[in-house]
Amino acid sequence: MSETVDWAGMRIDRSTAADLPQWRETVDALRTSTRPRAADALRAAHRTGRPIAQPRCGVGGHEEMLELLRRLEPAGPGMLTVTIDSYTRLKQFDRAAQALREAPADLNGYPLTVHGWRRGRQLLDAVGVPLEVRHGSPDARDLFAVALAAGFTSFEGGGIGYNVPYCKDVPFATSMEAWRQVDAVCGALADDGVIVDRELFGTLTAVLVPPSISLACTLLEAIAAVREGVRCLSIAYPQGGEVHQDVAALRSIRALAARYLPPHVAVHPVLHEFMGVFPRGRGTADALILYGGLVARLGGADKIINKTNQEAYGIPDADANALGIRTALMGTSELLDFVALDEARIDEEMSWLQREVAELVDPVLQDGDVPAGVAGAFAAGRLDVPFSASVHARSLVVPARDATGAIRYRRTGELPFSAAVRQRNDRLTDTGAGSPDRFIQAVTADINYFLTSEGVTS
Amino acid sequence: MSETVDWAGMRIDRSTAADLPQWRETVDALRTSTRPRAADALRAAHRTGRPIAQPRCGVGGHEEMLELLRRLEPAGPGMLTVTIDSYTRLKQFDRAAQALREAPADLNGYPLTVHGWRRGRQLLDAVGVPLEVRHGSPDARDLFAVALAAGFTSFEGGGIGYNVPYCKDVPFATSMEAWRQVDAVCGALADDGVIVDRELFGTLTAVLVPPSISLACTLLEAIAAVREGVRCLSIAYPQGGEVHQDVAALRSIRALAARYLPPHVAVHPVLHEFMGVFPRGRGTADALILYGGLVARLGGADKIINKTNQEAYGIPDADANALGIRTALMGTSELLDFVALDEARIDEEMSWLQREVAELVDPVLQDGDVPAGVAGAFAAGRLDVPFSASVHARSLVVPARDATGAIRYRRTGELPFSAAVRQRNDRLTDTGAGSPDRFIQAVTADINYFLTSEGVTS
Amino acid sequence: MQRLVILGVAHSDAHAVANHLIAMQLREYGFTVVNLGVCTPLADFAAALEANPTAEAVVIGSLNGHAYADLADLPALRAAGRLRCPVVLGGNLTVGSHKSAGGIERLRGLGVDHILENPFELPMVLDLIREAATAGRVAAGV
Amino acid sequence: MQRLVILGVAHSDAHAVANHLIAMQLREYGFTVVNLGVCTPLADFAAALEANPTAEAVVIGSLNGHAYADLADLPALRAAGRLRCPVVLGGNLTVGSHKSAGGIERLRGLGVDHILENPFELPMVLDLIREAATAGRVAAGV
Repeated sequence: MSETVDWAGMRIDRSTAADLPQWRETVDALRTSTRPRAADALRAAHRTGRPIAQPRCGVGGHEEMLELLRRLEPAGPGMLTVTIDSYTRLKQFDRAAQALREAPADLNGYPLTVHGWRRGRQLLDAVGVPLEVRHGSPDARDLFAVALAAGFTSFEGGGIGYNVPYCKDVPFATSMEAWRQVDAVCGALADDGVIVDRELFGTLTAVLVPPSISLACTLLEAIAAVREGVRCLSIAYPQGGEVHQDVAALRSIRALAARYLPPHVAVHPVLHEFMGVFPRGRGTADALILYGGLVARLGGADKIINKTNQEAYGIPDADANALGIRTALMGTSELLDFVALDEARIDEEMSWLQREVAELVDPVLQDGDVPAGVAGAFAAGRLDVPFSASVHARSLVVPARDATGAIRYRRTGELPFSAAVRQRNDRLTDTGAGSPDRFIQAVTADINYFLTSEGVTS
Repeated sequence: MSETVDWAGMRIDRSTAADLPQWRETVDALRTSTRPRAADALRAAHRTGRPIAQPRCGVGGHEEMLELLRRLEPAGPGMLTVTIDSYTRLKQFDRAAQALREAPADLNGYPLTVHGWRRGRQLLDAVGVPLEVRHGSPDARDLFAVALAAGFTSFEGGGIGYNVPYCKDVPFATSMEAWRQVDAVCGALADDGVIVDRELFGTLTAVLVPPSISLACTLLEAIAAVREGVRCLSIAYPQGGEVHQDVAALRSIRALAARYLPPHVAVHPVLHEFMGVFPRGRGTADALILYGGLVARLGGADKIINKTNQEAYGIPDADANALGIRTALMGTSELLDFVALDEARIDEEMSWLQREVAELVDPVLQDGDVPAGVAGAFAAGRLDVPFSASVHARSLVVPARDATGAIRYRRTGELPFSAAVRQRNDRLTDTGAGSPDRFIQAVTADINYFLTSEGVTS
Repeated sequence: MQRLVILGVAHSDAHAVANHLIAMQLREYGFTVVNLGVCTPLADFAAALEANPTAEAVVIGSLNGHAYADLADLPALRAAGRLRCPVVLGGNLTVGSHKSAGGIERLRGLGVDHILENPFELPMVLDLIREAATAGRVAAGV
Repeated sequence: MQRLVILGVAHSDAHAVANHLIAMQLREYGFTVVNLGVCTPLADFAAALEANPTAEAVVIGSLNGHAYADLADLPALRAAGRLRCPVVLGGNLTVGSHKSAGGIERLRGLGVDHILENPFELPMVLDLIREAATAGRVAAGV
């Protein structure tokens, strides 16, 4: 462990801090910057009713990263991304530096802390839209400090969503505290008139996550963030695949924010296009990307994180990513405004979904200390995430798709659901008696949902 | 005028006939061919409920044409096209030959009669899907003879649709007779077990054509064709832009066929993606292409003729055309099956639309001689097409978009509509008192409908 | 009396939509329109005028930039006593070789009486033509 | 008596989904599953067995082709008296260097007791292990 120092209230590595400008300089640079700001882009999207699209994108080399951003911009994203490499996510800055020297093409993202804030600023200056740092780090304090010095105005992550899918053994107390410090810096900046958009990664493990689990986790992260002074939140939800449920979930983000968050906080629903096992056939993949755009618009999302038709094959090239942006945006076109859904069905979904979220969240909030409440709830299984990489989530929950494709609870594990919620899930997932083998086949089929339909649509 | 000879009942140029194989050889080759047949592809599309896509494509050189077909095939078209050049359309075979020798790249299509049936066969053998000949010729008898000898199983055109938009002064009697002879050959082939798909170009002038005019013209061509023995008809309708009207029109093709055509004739509705003034912005253009695919599926079309996002700029390159195919097909994906329309509204549209068609078509059919009836009705304005290039259509009809964007009659000219139909159109197009200048501005705005929305969607 | 104009598109030009829009506009203003349509040779305009001698004007559209070539026979026809009513020319006359004021002057040199840049001016120009003709008849004591 | 197994993914392997699917399957069959999750060192399996001495087996998943390296310490652990219960290995053992039957033999040489190609075989294999253990206890007069 390297030595840490205080930087604006965050503990960061001394070596990271040594290279940064003074805090006041950072604040002044952010406040006086004429660059486009993430919060403004999101507010504009909300005003027009048309979500912006944002790709994931990050490569190791600096020139290559500049080139990538410049190649994606003409496709019309409303925001662009600097995706960070795995070494940097795990604070292995020395290994990231070594890889950058020896084989930058092998890095699966841009090592921002190694490149430093001056280069980060060059990225921001290269394009005409805001950039967000996306990573997957349970403790991103160093990365956040460098991102702020560079001038980034949007930063993804939270103590639950950036822990459960990415780490085997980081206690929630650790990750929640690291993100509390990040949020507290955002609060201080907000007091100085600088609004940093904090995006919460509701996708979790990306495998059949029941919507109420996603929304409960991001809501808890949001409440914790707002208590530290955060004023602009992007709350992401992963497309499950059933349109009424997905629209209900996106619309519930605003409803839950109205109920649990103070009105001065801007909340922007974000749709992650389907994050599960992606179809390999280009036709189906394209249609699924388009479908995501349409769902985002119908659900009132302000932003879509788009997929690409190379998703099944690994990290996409720039052309595929540009096409993914365009395809997602196609789904948001006003030409499709005639598409109407069964609003009664959506209302019913919203009602049950918000009830489930309340039943998960309210007990955690009872004691007042959100980080401690989160840690305790996960330990007891009262909060849970299926298919967790972290041993600190018990993964006793078993999800299932119902007959319509909506994601339900086949087993609720230790979740503190009411009898009514459990009965509804039982009823919707009751596929008759089945052997344990049949059971596992069914879960696998639900995971591979969009592979199954591929034979027909591509 | 060159000398003509009889070829299977058609009068064609002696020089064209001299190069053709014997009629029996042509029939036998068609009958024993193992190549995919257009009629089969259309029947399969109908069975699956998913329309196939077909691009327009044609270049002058033979190798270039082969290359173009091969580059488009991977995009997944269910049928490909050999679009013919303007010289060949006007039977200026010598000028086509000269252009092919001197500057093949200047030809706006493939001069099939000049290349000859053997090369046509090479085109058919180059890809795994059926090919259709599309052109725009009021008299395509020579072209059809060469296409049959090559082995084509689908041929577009008709005495109205391939006259009105393409020629200034070809009498309907002339074009109807030329197409009667083509249809009679198809009838003879059908008796020999060879089904040629005959597609009817309902797009006409492509500018604000009221759906009942399109459907009336193709229905009259269809009735004439069936009387000559044609057994497979593709009836094309041009997307107007308002989804309920377009779906009603596509569904009405089957309803009208059931009413006016014998049951042994296969009828395949075809949607031409928007043929009017196309948006220049790529985002809007892509969305419009997608929208067409979705409308085609909702309307029960068996085929879509796709546009490309280079439409506003001229003939598309192969990449844009391939993307156009993919984008149109995206709209037909089963992932969008949740899209439901107001069926009551569609039913009402269908009812009025079929009534209008009957009021146009029934008087023409009264005397029994369809070609003569068509010629007489156009002369009197009882059949009419707005914005006609042909002086034989009077273009007294003035179309307008109503408040929803649907295409109505602002002026019905001499069309023999009932008072009820006229009143409904008056009501729907009554935009209050306006000056003649305002009137012309309104028509222009209706023509440029998808330019107007561009500011918002791209 | 019913006002009548002869309308058509220049010989080398196949643009039908603008032609029909103008015809619609004139009909809305109450004119009878003899529309010769696209690709009309100058001689056909002359013949139509002979068939419709009450025509107030011959209105020729040209969108393809070849107006000068398509109207090159106008002096010869007029010298032969034909096409003597006012000729109004409209369309994209500023494309290609006609971008300059010189191009417009060349067209006037052929005997084109009125050149429209904006089709909305057409009814006003036709009114001016009729007023001038009436004034002429009054002056001539007709 | 409640049947118990210890489950986990080999040390170098971070694939969580299959691990959880197996855990779900075993729980459906009535097992108590101590799931050590992804990236589990062999020593952690040994420690878990010491904490849960009634475990019928240690089930290790490996999807990344590095099973041999991840299990290389098994003979040493066993020589030290640890991890003595049956070890079942499953996953994509045929990728990379383990494509051959020789690769499978090498794993057996480390002391892996059962190698699964298909996860559906796991409950049956666990039943066989219990029967063998029961037979052993009977033979030993326990």
